[in-house]
Amino acid sequence: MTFPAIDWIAVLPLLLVACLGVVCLGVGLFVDDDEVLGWGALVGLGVTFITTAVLIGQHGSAFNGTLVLDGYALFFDLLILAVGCVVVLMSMSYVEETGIGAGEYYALLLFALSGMIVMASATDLILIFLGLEVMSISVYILAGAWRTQMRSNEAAMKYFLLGAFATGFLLYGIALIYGATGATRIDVIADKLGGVIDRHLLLAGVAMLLVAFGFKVAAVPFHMWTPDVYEGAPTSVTALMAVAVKSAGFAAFTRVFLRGFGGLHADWSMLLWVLAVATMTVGNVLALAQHNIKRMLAYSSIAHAGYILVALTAGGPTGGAAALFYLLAYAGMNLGAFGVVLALGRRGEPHEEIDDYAGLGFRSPLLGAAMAIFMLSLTGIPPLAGFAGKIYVFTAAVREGYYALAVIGVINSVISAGYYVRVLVVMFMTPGAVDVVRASRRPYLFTSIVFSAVVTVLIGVFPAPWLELARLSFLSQP
Amino acid sequence: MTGNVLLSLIVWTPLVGALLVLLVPRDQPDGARRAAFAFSSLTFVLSLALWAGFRADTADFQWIEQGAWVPSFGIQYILGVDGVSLFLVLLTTFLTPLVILFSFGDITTRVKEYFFFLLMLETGMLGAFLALDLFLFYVFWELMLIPMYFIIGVWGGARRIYASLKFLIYTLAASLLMLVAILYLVSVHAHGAAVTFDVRELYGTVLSPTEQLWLFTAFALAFAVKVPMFPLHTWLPDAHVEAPTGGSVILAGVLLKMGTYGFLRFAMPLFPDATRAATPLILALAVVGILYGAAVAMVQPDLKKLVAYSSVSHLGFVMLGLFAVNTIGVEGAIYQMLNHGLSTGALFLLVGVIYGRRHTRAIADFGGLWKPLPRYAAVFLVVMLSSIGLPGLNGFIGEFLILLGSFAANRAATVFASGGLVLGAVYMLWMFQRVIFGPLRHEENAHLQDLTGREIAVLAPVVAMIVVMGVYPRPFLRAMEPSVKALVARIEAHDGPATRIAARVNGQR
Amino acid sequence: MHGGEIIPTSTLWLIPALPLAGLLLAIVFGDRKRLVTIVAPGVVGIAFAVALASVVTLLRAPAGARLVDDVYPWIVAGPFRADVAFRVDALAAVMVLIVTGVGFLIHVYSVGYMAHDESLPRFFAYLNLFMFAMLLLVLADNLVVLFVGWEGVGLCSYLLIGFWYEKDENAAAGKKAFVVNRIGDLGFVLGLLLLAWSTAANGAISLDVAHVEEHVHLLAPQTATAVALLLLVGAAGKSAQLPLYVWLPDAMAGPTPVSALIHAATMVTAGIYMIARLHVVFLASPFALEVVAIVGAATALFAATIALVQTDIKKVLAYSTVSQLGFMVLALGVGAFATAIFHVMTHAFFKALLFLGAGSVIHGMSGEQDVSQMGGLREKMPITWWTFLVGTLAIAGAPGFAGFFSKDEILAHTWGTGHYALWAVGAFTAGLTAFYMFRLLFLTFFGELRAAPEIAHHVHESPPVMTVPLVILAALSIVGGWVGLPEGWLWGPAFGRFLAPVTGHSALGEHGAGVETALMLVATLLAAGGATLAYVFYVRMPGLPYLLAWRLKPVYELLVGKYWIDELYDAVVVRPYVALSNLLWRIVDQMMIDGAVNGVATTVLANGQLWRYVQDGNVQHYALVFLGGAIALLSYYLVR
Amino acid sequence: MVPTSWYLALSAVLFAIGAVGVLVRRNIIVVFMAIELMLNAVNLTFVAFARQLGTIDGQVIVFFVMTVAAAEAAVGLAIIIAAFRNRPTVNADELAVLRW
Repeated sequence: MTFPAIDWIAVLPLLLVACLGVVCLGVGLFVDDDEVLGWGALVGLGVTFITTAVLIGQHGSAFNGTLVLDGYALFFDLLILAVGCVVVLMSMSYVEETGIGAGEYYALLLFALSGMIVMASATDLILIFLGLEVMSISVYILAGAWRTQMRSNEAAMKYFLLGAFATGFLLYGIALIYGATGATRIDVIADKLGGVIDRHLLLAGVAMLLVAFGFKVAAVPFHMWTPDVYEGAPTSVTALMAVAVKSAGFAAFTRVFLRGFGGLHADWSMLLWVLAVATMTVGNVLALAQHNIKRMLAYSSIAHAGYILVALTAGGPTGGAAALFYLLAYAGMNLGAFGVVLALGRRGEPHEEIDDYAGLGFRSPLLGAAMAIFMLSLTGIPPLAGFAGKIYVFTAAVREGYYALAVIGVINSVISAGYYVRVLVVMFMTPGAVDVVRASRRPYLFTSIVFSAVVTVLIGVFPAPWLELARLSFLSQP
Repeated sequence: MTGNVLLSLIVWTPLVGALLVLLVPRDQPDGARRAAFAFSSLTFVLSLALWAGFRADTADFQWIEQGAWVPSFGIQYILGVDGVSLFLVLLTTFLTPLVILFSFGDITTRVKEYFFFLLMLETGMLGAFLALDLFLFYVFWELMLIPMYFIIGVWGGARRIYASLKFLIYTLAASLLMLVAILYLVSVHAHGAAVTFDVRELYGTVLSPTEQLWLFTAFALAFAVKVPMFPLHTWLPDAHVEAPTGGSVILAGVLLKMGTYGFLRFAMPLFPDATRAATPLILALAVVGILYGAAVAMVQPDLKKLVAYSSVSHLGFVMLGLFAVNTIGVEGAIYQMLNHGLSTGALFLLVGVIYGRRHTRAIADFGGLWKPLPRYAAVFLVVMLSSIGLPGLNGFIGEFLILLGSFAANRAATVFASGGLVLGAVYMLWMFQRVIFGPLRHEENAHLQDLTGREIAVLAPVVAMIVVMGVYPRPFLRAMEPSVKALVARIEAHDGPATRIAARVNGQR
Repeated sequence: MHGGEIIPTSTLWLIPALPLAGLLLAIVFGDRKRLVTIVAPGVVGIAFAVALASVVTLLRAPAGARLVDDVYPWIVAGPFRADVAFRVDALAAVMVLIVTGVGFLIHVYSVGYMAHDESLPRFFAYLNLFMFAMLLLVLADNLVVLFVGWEGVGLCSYLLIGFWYEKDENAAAGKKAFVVNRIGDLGFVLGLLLLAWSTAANGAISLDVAHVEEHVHLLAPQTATAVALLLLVGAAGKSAQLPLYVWLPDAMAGPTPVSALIHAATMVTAGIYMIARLHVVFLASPFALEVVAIVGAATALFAATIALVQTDIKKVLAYSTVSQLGFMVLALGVGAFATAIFHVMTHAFFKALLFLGAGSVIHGMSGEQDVSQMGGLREKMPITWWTFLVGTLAIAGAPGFAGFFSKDEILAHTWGTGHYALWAVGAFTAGLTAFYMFRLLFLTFFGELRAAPEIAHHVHESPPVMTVPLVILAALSIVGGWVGLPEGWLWGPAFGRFLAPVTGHSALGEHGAGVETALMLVATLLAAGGATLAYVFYVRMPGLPYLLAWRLKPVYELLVGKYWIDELYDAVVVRPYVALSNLLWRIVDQMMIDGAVNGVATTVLANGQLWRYVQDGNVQHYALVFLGGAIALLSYYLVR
Repeated sequence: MVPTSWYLALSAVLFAIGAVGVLVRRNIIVVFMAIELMLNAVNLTFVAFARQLGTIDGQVIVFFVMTVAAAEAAVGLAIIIAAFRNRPTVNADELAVLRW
């Protein structure tokens, strides 16, 4: 029996993370010290990150070309791994305080990351499906990881039910496309689009995929789960969902639609246009009405998905690069925001109401300044990462002639200022008394917040290299 | 031309100061105050060096610094100064130390944060005036919003949150539309040319009339909100009333000029055809603003609101001058920007003085202040007279040139606008009468302290400038003339109004 | 008339600069009263000397020459240029001497009058500032500089009227003066703008007097009319003509020396001076000149009728001033520019005298201004009485006194240019003038003192520092008119000849000396009649006025109520404007505009609140929405 | 021979039934079963297409799907049990703490 030739380089990041997860799970059975496990996961992820970074510039493919290592995959691998590192940092004290089983927590986190890496690297719909499921199933459990909390259970339940429901659509979509083109490989599909095929079948499949991906990235109207799940899940998991899961979702979404269905752009751009507008608007308008900061951030993440959809609607290399860059910028600021949410909580008192932030800005200047940076960046104020991201997204839209979309986008930015700035109002302009656990007692968490803040400023002030990275990564798809 | 760093020094010195101020220990507010004052003064000195080295014989940008920032998008770091921006920069660097000095006594809580934001604001303003790259300009433009937002929101009055939020959202909304327009403009310019945000290159962009109109509208909205032009002005009274004195001074003194400066530097020369097409509308709004602002100012019970509405009126004059699109009118408009910065800034300082003593700004709470506060009253008198454009003081030069310029461009508008001269006198004098003249109506005003040494140190330079600029405007006008001429020439086509005027002036009748 | 030799000089700037220096000293040494009382009149005295020297230089030069002092380029913007430059030609020479001369006397007088006021330094600071502005106005070689002085005097007027700011009425009167003047200035500025653009030539826009005179031919007839009428509005504001005269009576709230200097002798004549200065523009528009004449005559009559029944000594003089200014404007309107200036001069003498005399009376009466409280002051204040009598005779046009010649010349020109109706108005007004002035004289100085005993007890003659200026002015009120005798008498109209190079010879009709003598006779008779009537009413039969007032009640009340013009303006302009402003603020600004702004925000927020309830927590509802979306996407492809 | 379209129609109907089941059933376990029905409907489609196209891919995919469905079932039931421990109900309506 002969194995098909495997380019080990192509699967190296995946392999490392997956193995790390297994090790974690195993060690977790015997080691009780949460911090050791956390450090293990962190170091492992760090090593993987470095190893992956070394691979930059390499190309490889495995499993009959269904899994590739191109710049695009590397971009997302690195992004996901970095996010993973930060989330682990954030989880260290949180896991301990909430009593979540550290072994399975980190293991599931790593499995989820490995699923994401598959999604980023896969060039076959089936592999994307597998990656997505590996990721999703892990995250379902993570969402319910705080087993004693009813809210956590409910979040897991809702996420699971709707996720499984969406899986049905994803599969149906794959099936229809398979039926129409006879292939599941993205490049093959792209090649066959011009040929004689059943367009109805194909387009129905495209629509189904749109539904499924829309669910994963929380696009309206497939977003309903997001606020509930984000609110109910443990905060560190919410951060993971808001950043990493969304990035992975967009990784697959972008590759499939811009690379695979690029030839059908005229057919799906209108739909995506509507989705983008709806997503931005609903996300922002509903975020205005929230009192719980996690729920507010959930709607905010919906809105940001909308901005990225604008980039996808624009399509082409510009749109693709803009989407990639936006995800990068979004990762830093959003992780940071969740970090601050974590920092405000303490054992038994989550302090998740926005009003709990009253007076925080001057009582805890570091947290205040960091949160201000994140909120302003999310609003899109220069010279922060969020602004750079929006600029490139709207540039893409304008270049491709989607002026109305750009205008609606900026109007949405204005609306978003309403709720982001409200956090600043509460933090800096109203008196309050919620005490914050000292930074020295949560060194990892604060490290992650400062790191996110630095990245947010850095990307904003010097966007050029990151932008170039995003552009080249997008173009490197085979 | 690259190699000098003076402009960068001017722009970034305040920000460096801001960061250093943050490092001052919290229990040493005096240290923060002195550091802030030192850095802003240093900036002023640097800007004086800029003036000293400024060549008044060319319309070109000077002291240019240019470097790549985001090369793939054609975004560069370009700073440069010309006769239009020179004095606005000086105005900014002149007012900021004074405001900081004034705030020594005015701000007692969260001192270092206040100065941090104030200095950050200065960097934003200076950058916006000096940026020649549209993107860079936009970055500075929005960078100004945040510190101002905090200054109003944290150190402001009772309704500060409402006011600051309104300020932020309003200006953000308008400027984001401009952002889309900028992106569009750049993308059009990129057809057949390297993509760039360099405004000097973008001036030459060929646009269809429809495109011009749309883009002009977007730019004009952003700037009109900032000016603020009627009917986009309602954020201003709220912001002014709630802001602390220093915030009001900077807001009125410099920030409002951003709008008019934006029109002159960007909206008008980038879209000359649209400018001409929109001129009647803008002139109409300017005139309405002048009269409306004056009328509404008259019935305000709150001193700061009165001054705020007076700004609406004054800035209407500036718009009138700008859209006269001739050398006289535009020079008058620029001059009036400086005048307004000084006189309205000083008015807010003066209001701040008595607010600090009495914790009220209601006109009805004062009256007969001349007796207890003779020095204060005298300064107030001069400033008020400057504000109503008394000849011999700075305000007159600006208003006269504006009217002279706009008279050639649009007589009807000028005639209506000149009504503002009367209405302006009405509300100012009435206010002065109720605050300074008359009997002492309130016992608690009888023993108010007259201007302190520090307050005199803040107000004296302003009053001196008010007089100097009224008596000897030559150095200012001479330095701005070449740049203004070049801008006017850029805005007008061959059949433009200014050309017709030139023909008439040259005696071809 | 342009042309003539230009004599460059570099001393003219001193004339306005000296009072300015006085102002600065008064500010710096504000706490040293003695010093201020020496410096303030001193600088004006020196200014008078410098002015005199300049005028002497001018007199030595050939006729039509002018001294010019180009100080520095002031406003230079594009094609527009305005220099700070001064000129002394015949017209300016007359004015500068009046201003510095009378000004000096009044400064001296004020040292006594204001001696007990704690704000004396402030008073002199204002007064010096006024002198500076007024001299700027009369010496300006450029209309923009002239405008600086023009508004500057308005400012000083505002400050001095409101000098005793603690009384609300004073402050309000000051404000009213400034605002009404501003309305006039508005016309002036617009006139200047139109003039500037209409006379633009050779790539230059200029408001230099010489430039305007040189290029006045560029004015199209309608343009000339427009410019002239706009300038008239300016003059009407400053010189208190219909319909903008309303501020002047209220301006009497200021200290009396101020009323004498600003509101009688100098500032209010600025409008006359300005029209004379720009007479070439008015000559280009006969229609505008006609309007000027009518406004002047109407104002003269109108104000005189009000003066008939006023009881406040200063109010009477104020309306008298308005009326006399009307005469001057009438003179301008009939093209007798030199005559107008002549009357400006004589009026400066006798009206300053009258005001200072009134001031002396008020001073002696411990601040009482109501003539119904006076009477019989002849014995107690002899110098004041005699000088006041001279002033009254001068204004009434008693033969030989200053007012006689100037008023006669005005009426002669009015008749001579065919304005018979206006002549009749003028002559009648002359009669009224005599009546109300003598009424004032009799009520003040004849009969029994009607004041309360404690005031009566204090009545005293004023100190020499006040009476000396009275005497000097009285002398001038007698001889001041002799420089302008009718044609054929001794040296004839020397004054007119002196001014002729600037203002031109006015076109006096060809009607021989006989007609002029006859006219003179008629006017004199009317004045005598007025004076006699006053004597009958107020000395012989003091009950008669009351009877008349009772019988002609409506007319009497109309006059006492000053035709209710103030009330009319209040109802038609002031109140509606305030109401409109409130409406604009509360309804338009706050409700509509700001309501719209906030409405947008509120709508968005409300939508957020509303739609969040769709998120009801039921997972199956979520799935329903999801499915709906999926079906929608699918149907997009299936349906299209 | 039965045409492919019939299979497709059948699977579409099954999918629809599953979807409706998700919407209307109150018992979470039944809802979950309805989802399983949807997945199996898709499987039918895969097989039908594989047969039509003459490739084996579709058949193989079905195995993947079945495996994943099994994993999901395990996790799903675990979640349901965990939730049941905190709150003894399997009624979907009652899982509505998180809302608005």
